[in-house]
Amino acid sequence: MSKQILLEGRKLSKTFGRFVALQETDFAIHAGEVHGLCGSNGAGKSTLIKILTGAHRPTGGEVHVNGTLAPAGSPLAMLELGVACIYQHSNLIPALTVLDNVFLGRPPKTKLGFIDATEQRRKAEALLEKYNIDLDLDAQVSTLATVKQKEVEILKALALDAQVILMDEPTAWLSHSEVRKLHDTIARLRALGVGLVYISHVLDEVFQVCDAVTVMRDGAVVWNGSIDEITRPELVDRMVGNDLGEASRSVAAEPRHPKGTGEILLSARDLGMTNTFEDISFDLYKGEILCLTGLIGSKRTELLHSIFGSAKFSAGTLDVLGRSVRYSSPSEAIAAGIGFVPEDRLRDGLLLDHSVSDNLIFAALDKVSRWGFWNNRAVRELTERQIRDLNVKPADGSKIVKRLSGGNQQKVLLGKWLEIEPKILFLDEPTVGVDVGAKAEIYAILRKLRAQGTAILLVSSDMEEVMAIADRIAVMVSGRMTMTCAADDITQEELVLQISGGNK
Amino acid sequence: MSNKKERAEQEGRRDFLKGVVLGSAALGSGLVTPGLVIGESGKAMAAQDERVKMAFVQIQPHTVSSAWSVGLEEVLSTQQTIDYQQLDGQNKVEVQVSLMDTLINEGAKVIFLQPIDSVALGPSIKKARRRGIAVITLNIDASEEHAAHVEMNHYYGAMDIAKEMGKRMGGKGKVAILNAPPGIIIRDQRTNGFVDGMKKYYPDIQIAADQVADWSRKKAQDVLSNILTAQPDITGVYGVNDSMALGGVDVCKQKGILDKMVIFGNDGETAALESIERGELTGTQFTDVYQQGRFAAAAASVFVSGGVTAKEFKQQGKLLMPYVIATSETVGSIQPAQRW
Amino acid sequence: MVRLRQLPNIELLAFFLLLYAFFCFYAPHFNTASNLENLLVGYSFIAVLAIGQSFPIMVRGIDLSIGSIMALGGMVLFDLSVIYEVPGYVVIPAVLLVCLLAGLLNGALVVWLRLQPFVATLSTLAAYRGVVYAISGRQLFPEMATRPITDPWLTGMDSYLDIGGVTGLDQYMEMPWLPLSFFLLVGIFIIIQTMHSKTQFGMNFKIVGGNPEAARLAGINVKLTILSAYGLSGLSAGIAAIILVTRLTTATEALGNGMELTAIASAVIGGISLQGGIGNAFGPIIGAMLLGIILLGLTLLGISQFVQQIISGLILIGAIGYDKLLSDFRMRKARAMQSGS
Amino acid sequence: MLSLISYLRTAIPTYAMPVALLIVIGLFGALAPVFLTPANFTAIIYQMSITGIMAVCMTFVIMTGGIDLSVGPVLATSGLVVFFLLHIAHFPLFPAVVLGILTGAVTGAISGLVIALFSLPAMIVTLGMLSIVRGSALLAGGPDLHLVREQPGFEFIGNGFLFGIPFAIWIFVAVSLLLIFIQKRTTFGLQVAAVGDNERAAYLSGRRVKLVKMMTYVICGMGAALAGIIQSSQVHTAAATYGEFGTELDVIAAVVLGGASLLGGKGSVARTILGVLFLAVLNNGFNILNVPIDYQLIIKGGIIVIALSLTEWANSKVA
Repeated sequence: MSKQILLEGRKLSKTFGRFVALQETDFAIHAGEVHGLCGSNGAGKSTLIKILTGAHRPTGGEVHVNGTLAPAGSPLAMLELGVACIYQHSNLIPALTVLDNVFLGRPPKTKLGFIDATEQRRKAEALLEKYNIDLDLDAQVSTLATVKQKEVEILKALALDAQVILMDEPTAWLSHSEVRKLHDTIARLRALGVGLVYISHVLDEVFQVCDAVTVMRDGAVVWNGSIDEITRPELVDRMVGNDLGEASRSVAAEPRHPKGTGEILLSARDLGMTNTFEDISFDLYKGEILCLTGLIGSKRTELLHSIFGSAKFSAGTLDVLGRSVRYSSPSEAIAAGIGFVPEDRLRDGLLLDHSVSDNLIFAALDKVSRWGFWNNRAVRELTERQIRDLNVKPADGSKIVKRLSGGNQQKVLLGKWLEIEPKILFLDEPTVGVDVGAKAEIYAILRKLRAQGTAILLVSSDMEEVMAIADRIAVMVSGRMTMTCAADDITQEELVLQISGGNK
Repeated sequence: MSNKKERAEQEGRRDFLKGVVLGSAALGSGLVTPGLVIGESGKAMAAQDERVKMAFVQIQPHTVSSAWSVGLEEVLSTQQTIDYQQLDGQNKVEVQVSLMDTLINEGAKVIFLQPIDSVALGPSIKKARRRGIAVITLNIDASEEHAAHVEMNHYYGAMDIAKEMGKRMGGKGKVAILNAPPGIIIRDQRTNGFVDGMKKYYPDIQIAADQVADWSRKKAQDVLSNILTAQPDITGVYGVNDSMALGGVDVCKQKGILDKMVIFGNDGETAALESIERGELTGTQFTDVYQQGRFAAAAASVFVSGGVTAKEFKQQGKLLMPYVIATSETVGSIQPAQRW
Repeated sequence: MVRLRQLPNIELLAFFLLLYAFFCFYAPHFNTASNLENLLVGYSFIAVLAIGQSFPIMVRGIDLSIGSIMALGGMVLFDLSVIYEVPGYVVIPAVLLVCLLAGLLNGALVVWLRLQPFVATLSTLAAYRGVVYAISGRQLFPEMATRPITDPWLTGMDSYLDIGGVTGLDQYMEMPWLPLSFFLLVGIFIIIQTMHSKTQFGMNFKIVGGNPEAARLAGINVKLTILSAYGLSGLSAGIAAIILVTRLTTATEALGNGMELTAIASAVIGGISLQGGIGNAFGPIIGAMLLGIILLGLTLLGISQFVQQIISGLILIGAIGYDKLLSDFRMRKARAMQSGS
Repeated sequence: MLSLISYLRTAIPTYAMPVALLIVIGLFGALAPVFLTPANFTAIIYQMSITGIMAVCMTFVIMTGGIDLSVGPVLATSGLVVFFLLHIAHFPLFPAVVLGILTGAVTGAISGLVIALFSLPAMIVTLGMLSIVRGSALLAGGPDLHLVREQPGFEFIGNGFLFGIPFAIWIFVAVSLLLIFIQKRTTFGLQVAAVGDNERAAYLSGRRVKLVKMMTYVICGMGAALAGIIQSSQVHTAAATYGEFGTELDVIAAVVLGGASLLGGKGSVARTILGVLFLAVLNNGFNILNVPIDYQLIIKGGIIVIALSLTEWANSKVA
């Protein structure tokens, strides 16, 4: 190793209760190196990042910066040592301006200890110029579009003069050209001797910008080395492991139903929502899985909400089961037989402080009650049946959902919607943060539903997932549906190209 | 004493004219400042065809203040030029002060004031006096000199209650006080009067409990019930207002010990008088509150029509309302028209 | 023009001015110098309380105990000055210190004992009031109760500046006499506003309230920030106590009863979101003054005291609803503009 | 063995408050043996019934993350309404009481509607309602005390005895059981908790979140109205000034002492009763021991802080 090691984690481990998120992991970043970190969701990447930035205190192991031991679990100490991070979730303060957010917690100060606004602005403008970013420094962050907010976060890390920058899926919200701009920036930083960690699900990007790669699976490093030493299929294999490889192969082995049984259950024509999406037209057939894919921020979620009644579309027509409809609340959509497993299960899906049983029955209260009074036996039977069918662990209906693992939480959420016996089921990123085994189980359930004639509209950013279970695929780019085709008619590489809007 | 003579005179006099006559008489007879000279002022003449603003700043809407207001309005409404307004102090000193400021700004001629605190309203009264506004305090005096003060005396009234109660208890035994929370001056005056009175007249009587019941009948029921659980040998109860005393009566009635108890209230509202007549409540300090309002209004009329400006007061007038310790013996002498 | 639109509370200010203009037209004596004087002298200290209250609310908390802290400060002032005859220049810092400590205790309960702010300060609301009763000079020395405060340092707090007289403008128009408390309020406003916009310490409140996790990751001491929020709330209750008590020349045991709801209402009307993270020093002042002109205006209109209560309740709900409506609208418009560009 | 320890750990937050209550009862009992008599316990329950009814009915509101500051004036208004119906309009007792409770339901519905429909902060809306309802009550009834005369049926509500136990206690028990039943045995109970836990998830699961929220305010208003009728009956008077400032804070304190979180989600009717009991025991004990008001307040504040921080501490150990 000729290059200096900037940041090093030695035998890092982290457990949450009984759940092992990270086990004895070694990790090192050198100066002037872009280090890719790959692995499927729940592989422990985020945990590792959080330990390296001091956001989590490791259960075991040490973090060294420039060869000296860094204090554990102190974000401030890590920032001062020059380790900055762009997290997946926003870490901006909505009520403050862009300028204040960029220098959050560490603005330049005058001799009197006041914030030096002139200096702050000068520095920020210099950064904007240097990295060719377009932002209104005086705008309040809450008024910015999400894409712009991500730029503020990048600017925030750049403003730190950081030696090491960790980026947790920085391109998820960015358009194709913006991604290229970011990659230019990364190249410039690398030339200046900065060490970067780059997490991305888009393997093309990893091969484009990274010098070295670490692959993680199930909380452990399974491979690491120079990018030149590994091919793309090998990388995928190591990420996925044999389990999912098999699971997805078995799913893929299932016959596809490119047109379902021919009956159209849901039909959208020219749907639009001001400043969000426009001209969305598609049909959803009985007994098919239509995968709606695209980058995060391509407004797929908003589309689902507008159909489901939890948001309103402003243009176009919607037919469900042959009737023209426009739901004003989810309860109407549910009454019509539509179920919706939302993206953020913690924020939108689960009653976290309630039991598994409460969550399972919550969308189908009529089924387990009469005149608003519980039928306790029906509640118990329903709970037991779902726990058994979904293989929820532990098999205890009174368990508080908050304390379940991600995969089991997702199964509970899915089970809740199965109880309304949906004719149409929407799923938004149903396997994010779900471990490999649970993922396969969820796929099995979806397949069963399809066999029963349910029409499934599944939003996913995970290419492997899309390729594995879709009958048909639709792509959205920046609020427009750019492509619909049968899954057999497209390769994964073509799909990636479509998603990033590279076709245009 | 003179109290009784005046009582007899007052009975049945309800109409405005008599009120004014009595008020003037009271003023003239020296109950009010002798130095108060009724001067001739051109200003007053000019003021006659203008509307005259008068307002009553009370502590908060309440039975007593509402009865005063009835008395006030009765007199004032006969003079077409007077605009009268009743204002809510929201039980907050600072709100009262703000209302005083507003009235001064409006150019009110007379402010009737029931101050929450004697000292705290002082600066406002001073300001009013500088602007030539007559301030007449009701029931609670202010430490700052002002036009007139019409009161039933709390301190001596409470002393008299102690005397009467002690007599009925035979000079010995234990007494409980159902008190108000601190922060309002009449609470201190009544409590101190009662305690001092007991010490003075019946030192053998022990004040065994002093608990706060927030002026409330319901709270008083709960509090006294608990006190009696702990000290069943208590035979005297003093409620700092009638509501609390009646709460005490409720409890004793329920426990079936009413005949052993001597319970006194304060103020003399209708419910209390009725209770005395039924032989439940032992007694209360009664003042004709309507009359008190009429007196205040009469004094105000004199100030306005006489053209006396507040700046000319040399010394504050004080009009002591006669009061009766109403008990089963004396309650009959209180006319229905006087009851509020 | 752009900057003006970005000014916080512009809608509220418009509402305030509209109501002010309404009363000027319809309420006799409203549009006078002395009425303005009454407004300033009567509501400056409430504005100070509201600014203080804005800190706990900004960090997602609430401080119900400020009324009791005010009474505590007032009683300490009364005791020291009237009973122990301590000079005023010692009394004032002592009062401020006591109130600061009372506020910090609230903060400690929230930060270290992890109590819900509502309950923690509800408990201290009772406890501090109890302390007030216990140390009440009026209960301990009844003969002292009627003595006003005479210390020149303290009575000097209740003085006025006749700006008309000083500048000679009063020959041309009637000018209000400005109370010292108003200048104090202006001073506090300038200090707090500078703190919010120019110092890290001031910005921390918004950061912690807006996103506690981000604050932690940015290396901000979240606990210290919350603690100081309650400390500042207590301190401003102390300042308000000094203003009020020197004006009344005495302290009563019931001082500040129910004041917490007035202050919270002022702050929330002033755009301090109960969800935390949003606020400035200007809004609470306008909120307090709005409550002030409602009371003054309705009184001058000669509206019955009972109807006044109904109307002021309606205006309270109206003001908060109007503010929400317009800020929602502004947010949507800003988003539309952003994504349009 | 290990599981026993972990069970005990999870049990601590559940039992912290009852244990604190037992300690307080034990202390009072040691200082004044008369405190421990059955008659005194009956008295405690009788005295807590009014606040108790309001508190159990407020529990749902707080569980949804709301708050209702307007219970004081609502209590006064319902008493006044029943008084007018009985005395002026000469209604029979039953419809008068029903209409009185309906007044509370209407005021609650108005608050709830404004809060749910426009997503305004409950604290400010109900503060405004407090002022509006009080003003309306005073406008209708003035500040005077209205004596209830010769209404044996009405008197019975607050003062009567049924099977040797005060009727007010029966009402309190009935309301508590009804609300516990609603919480445990109906879908509404789950929906209330769900709205407080995760309003968006509840909405996306097809629940009529706004309706649920509004209903909680209606229940709270009805509780306050019922409490007002009982109080009117106990003091033989109706007045617009009843339910003075501080009533709402007592009620909220009781609910929160019972473990409800003002952020919503957590809370149980049964434990709210425990909270009310805690406060009633303190008041009763202080009266019996003749503790001066200043010490009462300081000790009360201190005990609440200690009891709640114990629960929080235990909670943090478990999580």
